Amino acid sequence: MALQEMTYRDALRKALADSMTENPDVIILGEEVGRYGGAYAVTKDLIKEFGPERVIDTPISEPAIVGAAVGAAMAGLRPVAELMYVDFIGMTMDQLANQAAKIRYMFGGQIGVPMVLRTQGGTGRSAGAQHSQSLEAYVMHTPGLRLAMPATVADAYHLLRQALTKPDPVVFIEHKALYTLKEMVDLDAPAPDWGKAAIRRQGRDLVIVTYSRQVHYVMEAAKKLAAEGIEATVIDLRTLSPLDFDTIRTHVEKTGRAMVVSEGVMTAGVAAELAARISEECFDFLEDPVIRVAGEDIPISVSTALETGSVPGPQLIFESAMKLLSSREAV
Amino acid sequence: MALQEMTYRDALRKALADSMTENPDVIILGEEVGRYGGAYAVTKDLIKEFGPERVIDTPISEPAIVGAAVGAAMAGLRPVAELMYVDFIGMTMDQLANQAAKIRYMFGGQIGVPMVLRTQGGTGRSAGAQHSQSLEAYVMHTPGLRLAMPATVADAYHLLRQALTKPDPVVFIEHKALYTLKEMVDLDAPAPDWGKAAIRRQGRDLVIVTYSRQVHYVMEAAKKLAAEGIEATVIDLRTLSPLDFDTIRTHVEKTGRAMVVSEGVMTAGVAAELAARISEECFDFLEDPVIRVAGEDIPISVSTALETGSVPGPQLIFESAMKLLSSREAV
Amino acid sequence: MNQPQAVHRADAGSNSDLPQLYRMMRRIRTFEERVGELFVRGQSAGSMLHLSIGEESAAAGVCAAMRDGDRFTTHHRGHGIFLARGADPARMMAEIGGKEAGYCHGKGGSMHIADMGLGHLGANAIVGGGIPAVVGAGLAARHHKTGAISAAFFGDGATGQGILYESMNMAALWSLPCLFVCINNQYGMGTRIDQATANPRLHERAQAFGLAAETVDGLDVEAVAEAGRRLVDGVRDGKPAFLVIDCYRFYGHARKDKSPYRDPGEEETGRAKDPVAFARAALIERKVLEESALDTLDAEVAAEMDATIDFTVAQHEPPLSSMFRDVYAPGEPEPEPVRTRIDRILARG
Amino acid sequence: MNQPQAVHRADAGSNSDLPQLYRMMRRIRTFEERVGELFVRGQSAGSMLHLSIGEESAAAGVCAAMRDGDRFTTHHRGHGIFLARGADPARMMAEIGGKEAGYCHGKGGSMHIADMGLGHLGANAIVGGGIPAVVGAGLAARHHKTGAISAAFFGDGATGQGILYESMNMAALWSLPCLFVCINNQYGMGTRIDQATANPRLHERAQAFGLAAETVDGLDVEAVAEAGRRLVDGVRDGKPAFLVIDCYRFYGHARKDKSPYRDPGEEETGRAKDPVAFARAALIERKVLEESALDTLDAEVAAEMDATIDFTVAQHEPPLSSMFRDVYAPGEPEPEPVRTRIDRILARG
Ligand SMILES: Cc1ncc(C[n+]2csc(CCOP(=O)(O)OP(=O)(O)O)c2C)c(N)n1
Ligand SMILES: Cc1ncc(C[n+]2csc(CCOP(=O)(O)OP(=O)(O)O)c2C)c(N)n1
Ligand SMILES: [Mg+2]
Ligand SMILES: [Mg+2]
Repeated sequence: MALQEMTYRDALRKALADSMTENPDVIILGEEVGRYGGAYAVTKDLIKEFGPERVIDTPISEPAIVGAAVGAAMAGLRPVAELMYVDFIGMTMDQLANQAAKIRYMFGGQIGVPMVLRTQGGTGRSAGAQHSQSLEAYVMHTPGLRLAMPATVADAYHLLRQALTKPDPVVFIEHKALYTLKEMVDLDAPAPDWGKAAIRRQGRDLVIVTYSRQVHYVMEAAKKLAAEGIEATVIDLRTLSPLDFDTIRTHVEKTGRAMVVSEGVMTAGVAAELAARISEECFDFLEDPVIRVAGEDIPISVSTALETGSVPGPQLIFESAMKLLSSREAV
Repeated sequence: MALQEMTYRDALRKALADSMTENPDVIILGEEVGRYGGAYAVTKDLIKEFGPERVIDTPISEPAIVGAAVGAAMAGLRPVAELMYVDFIGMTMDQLANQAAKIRYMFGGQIGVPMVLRTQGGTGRSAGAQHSQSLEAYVMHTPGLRLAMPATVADAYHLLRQALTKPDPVVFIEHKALYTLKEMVDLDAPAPDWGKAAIRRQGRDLVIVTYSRQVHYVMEAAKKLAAEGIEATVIDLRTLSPLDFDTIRTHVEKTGRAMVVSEGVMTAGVAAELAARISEECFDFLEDPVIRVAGEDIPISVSTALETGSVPGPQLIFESAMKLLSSREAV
Repeated sequence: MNQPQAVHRADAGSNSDLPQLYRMMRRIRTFEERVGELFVRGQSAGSMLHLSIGEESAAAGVCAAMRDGDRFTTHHRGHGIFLARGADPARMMAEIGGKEAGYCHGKGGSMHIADMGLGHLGANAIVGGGIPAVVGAGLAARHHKTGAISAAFFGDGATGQGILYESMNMAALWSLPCLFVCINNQYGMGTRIDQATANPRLHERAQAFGLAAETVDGLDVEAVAEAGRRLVDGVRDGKPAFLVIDCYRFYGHARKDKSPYRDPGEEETGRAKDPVAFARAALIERKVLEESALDTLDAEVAAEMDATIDFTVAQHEPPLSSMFRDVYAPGEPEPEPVRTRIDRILARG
Repeated sequence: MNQPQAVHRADAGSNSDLPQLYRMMRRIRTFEERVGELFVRGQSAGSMLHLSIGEESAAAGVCAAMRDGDRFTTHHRGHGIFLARGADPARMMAEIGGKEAGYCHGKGGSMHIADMGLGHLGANAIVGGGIPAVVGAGLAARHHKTGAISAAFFGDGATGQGILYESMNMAALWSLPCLFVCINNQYGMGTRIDQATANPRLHERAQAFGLAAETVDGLDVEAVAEAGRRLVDGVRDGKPAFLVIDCYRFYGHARKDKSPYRDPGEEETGRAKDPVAFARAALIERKVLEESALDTLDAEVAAEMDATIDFTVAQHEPPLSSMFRDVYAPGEPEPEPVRTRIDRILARG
């Protein structure tokens, strides 16, 4: 296949279809994944291609969907369980954290749980407090789980393909605002390594570490920063577990300044982990504190203005970087 | 009441009894809280004193227990829902995070959810991977919730009493290894302010920030450090939300070195938030990186040696502080 | 304490009164049509609008059996229920539009609307999420001896959620004044009820947990009201109950859904089971009201509902300054905005 | 893929064979007594040991209807079930002792024991936690056309958990080869079943979801085996089923619990319903085996189980170095120990 234009949604669908074709043990289960084609149309028409025994519409029973995926994975299938919104992960945390994540360890390494939990999160559709969250921190805080959050069309494809070969449970969080993202991709080109961050832009002045939709906001901000003479390195983590800290360290040591950007709520979130690590590991290289630009410590409103104001956007990222860089002179 | 010896468990029971006597709207609901007296005997005999309509034994239905407490709180009661182990919080995270935590905000401030979710966590009984966790980070990461984790007998009493007057949902996490802790207390003496950290020890060389059972381990380590000529300030946070960062800042600015100690898993946990904050806010005062001593990023084994090895203990805290302080010379 | 206050409701205390039931159903129908219009005009907050057209008899009928002080929660398709419990349609519409004049100051929207004064403990965007709250409200009613009931309204899809069974079990065990109302519109999104369970006779489940339970045909609002009254009488005496109202979701799941997964023939049959038209025909046939009187009534309702749009469009969104308000109670420590925090950290120089 | 391998089991294929059933029940009873001894000797890992004394017929009877390749999960009181599916009691005891020679290398213990070879997908310390896995295993069995069933064993207390109903609904909807086995020992900790539900006829719930369901008296292991066989035959054909075995928990909930919440009279009556004694008496009465032969059998079993203690006491705990192993699969990036990390950070100078 040559370079072609594709959406994030279609790349995900293609990843599922290719994996299902390749591995007859891959099945999909979740609410509306079959006839309806998925609430965000990611699984559209897969039921026609692979049949209702492999693309399984479930009742509205999130805990049992995840639990059934755990059992299916232990019994030799490669299930992809779909959670319509990551906001519903709360009801599944027992099956996810107490079962899926711990089974290999508790059982002394006898068996793993090679399942993928696909879901989507984030703001962007005024969907309100219970349909707009970014809850990846719950997952990152749970040993035994892997966590992938693609920002680009190519990564949507490759990370999902790779997740479906991994021996451990992978939580795969898409961003609802990215489904219509279109990019030119050549999916036959070699895939980047699983667990390796991508350098989306390189600069001498500061490092901005981010993932998922915020990658795009950060790139937008970086462009504006460049216009002001400030050059940022932008690191897209791609997976939060494994976490490619080596890449972060290398670049922060070069620039001496770092900012982390996450749509998730700031307190005890992913941004906290990243900021803490950079602060610890790059201590002697840092000229300024690591700045966290993250979701506000509040629920998301249905009101559009408040929704947008609750999470980082290009302007906040730009301004924060400007302040960070200008603080150099001040000190 | 004058000074008297009391256990953590008895202090909790007295807090419940005093609150129930004072406020007829306080009820308790949970598994085995009545006739059985609570899995850790905290609610022993309360059913005799207050009757089965106020001390309510429930079926084994964690999601609905928390959900019923939400409704009871909205309808004018002051429920104390008991979760036998914090490890079960996974099944209740939807009711806790999507309902209890967000209701005041989503409904535009019309009403709050003044409930207390009492539970206990931590290692110490070789109870295995699903009965030994420290999951406070999930709670701290959820806006709208308050979080109290008492380390001392007096705090067990006062924090629970205060939690039962608060307008917002409070998750109250006891430590299973502290129930038999005995201390001399005068519960009539004025209570410390809610939301204010306690300085358990003061020293010039470093600040150790911690909470819950680790306070005792840190105090033990601090004694050994003192024998080596190192004086640590020990801060017991008491509540993680609200978080008394002013106290932390004041002391870290004085010593220039900080360590945070938490039994919870390190990655994206409470220790990450504390380390990130100290690193950001005390940047110009820090002579060394903030050190995180936290639970390993692994599940807990039933094997005693592995269990103990999975979480911080006095020796690891002591050694880490020694290393931190000796790194001073090295630089 | 938060005791619901008394308000005037069109149908309160006049349960078997078909004209009143008809008026309420017409108000719901028209309101929902206006909600659709708000959406089309780009004035609704978000795309997640779930209309209850076709289900009016459930709201009007069951709510007619409730009284002041009773509490309830609803699912995401709850506009009609709230109206039937006395909501001000203008404030509802404003909330749906995400405006500050709305019931929740524009923070909640259609799926998170609530009003403590009317006993509305909240709509919910989590399927099944509002169900256990009525168990707690039932405990409170018993504790305070208010004689109130608490009712959970939800869809057939929520019968997939385990928390429903946990809640019913508790209500039965403790003999709480709780009513579980399952509005079976045959679909959860694109999934027909027989594609979601092997036994679609949903009330049998409640019976197995020890609740009084029945299914009623939603075409006839008087039958719904009658079943509601019968069960609510028992509920008030501590015999919790479960009522299924069979009906049909006339349109898509949410505003944008065109229901491609449904057979046009099926849709036609389904929409023919129109409780509003059925009640109108009965009123005429029984000579309770003449067609012209009904036309006048309908026009009155249309005017009332038109006004809600005008009202909403004229309102403003909540100010950005309200963003950090009401995370915690007034006077409690508040979250610090990210921007303030960054400024503070960098201002150290 | 992880397909259970074939092993020899005392009772496999000889379901109605009372001597075999008796032997298995006696093995379970004696094993549990030795577990108690391990605890008293301070050699068990932790205090959370739940003995299945009084419930032996459920394990022996139902498992007799299962065959090689079938999969199952158990609750926290699952020693007997695992034994009845062919477990090596020495490796079980070692696991209960937290020793490396145990089934899970001492990381799991009594409540997290598992063995893929025998199809044991795991015991569980979460009430109800292992139930949905059998739905997934059922999907796998159908997918791979193995003809295997998957069985979830759990207590009456687990009927409080919503996930049970979600799982049964799925199994029925998809006609999966799943068996749900509820061991009703009348208590969940200190709560008697009638204090946990208004309708203790638990099988009615499963019926309401469309499963075949019945209740059998656990006193008679042959009756249990018979019911098990009947239901399992249907299950294998895709008719999921629910079986309640009525029995009595002879002793406390866990080793330290003296059951002060139970009436001594009730306990006496309960313990009189002893499936092991009942089977023994039947064997003698029917002249299948003489008392002396049974004594010999019992002594053999005692010797077998004594050896498990000696074995366990002689074993060592897993080495500290195994702590970071098996969080993820071999070869995958591993967690970094806190100590290593601190050293690394401070070594920067
Ligand atoms: C816990 C949860 N799962 C899934 C969804 C997505 N969802 C919203 S409405 C709906 C269908 C609900 O069907 P039903 O309960 O019958 O209500 P109806 O829409 O028919 O009124 C689904 C699956 C959700 N909001 N919450
Ligand atoms: C989710 C969860 N809630 C509560 C507990 C505590 N607990 C352990 S066993 C038990 C009683 C279980 O009763 P039942 O299911 O009847 O099993 P039995 O102990 O009688 O065999 C309880 C409440 C738990 N382990 N998991
Ligand atoms: Mg429906
Ligand atoms: Mg039991």
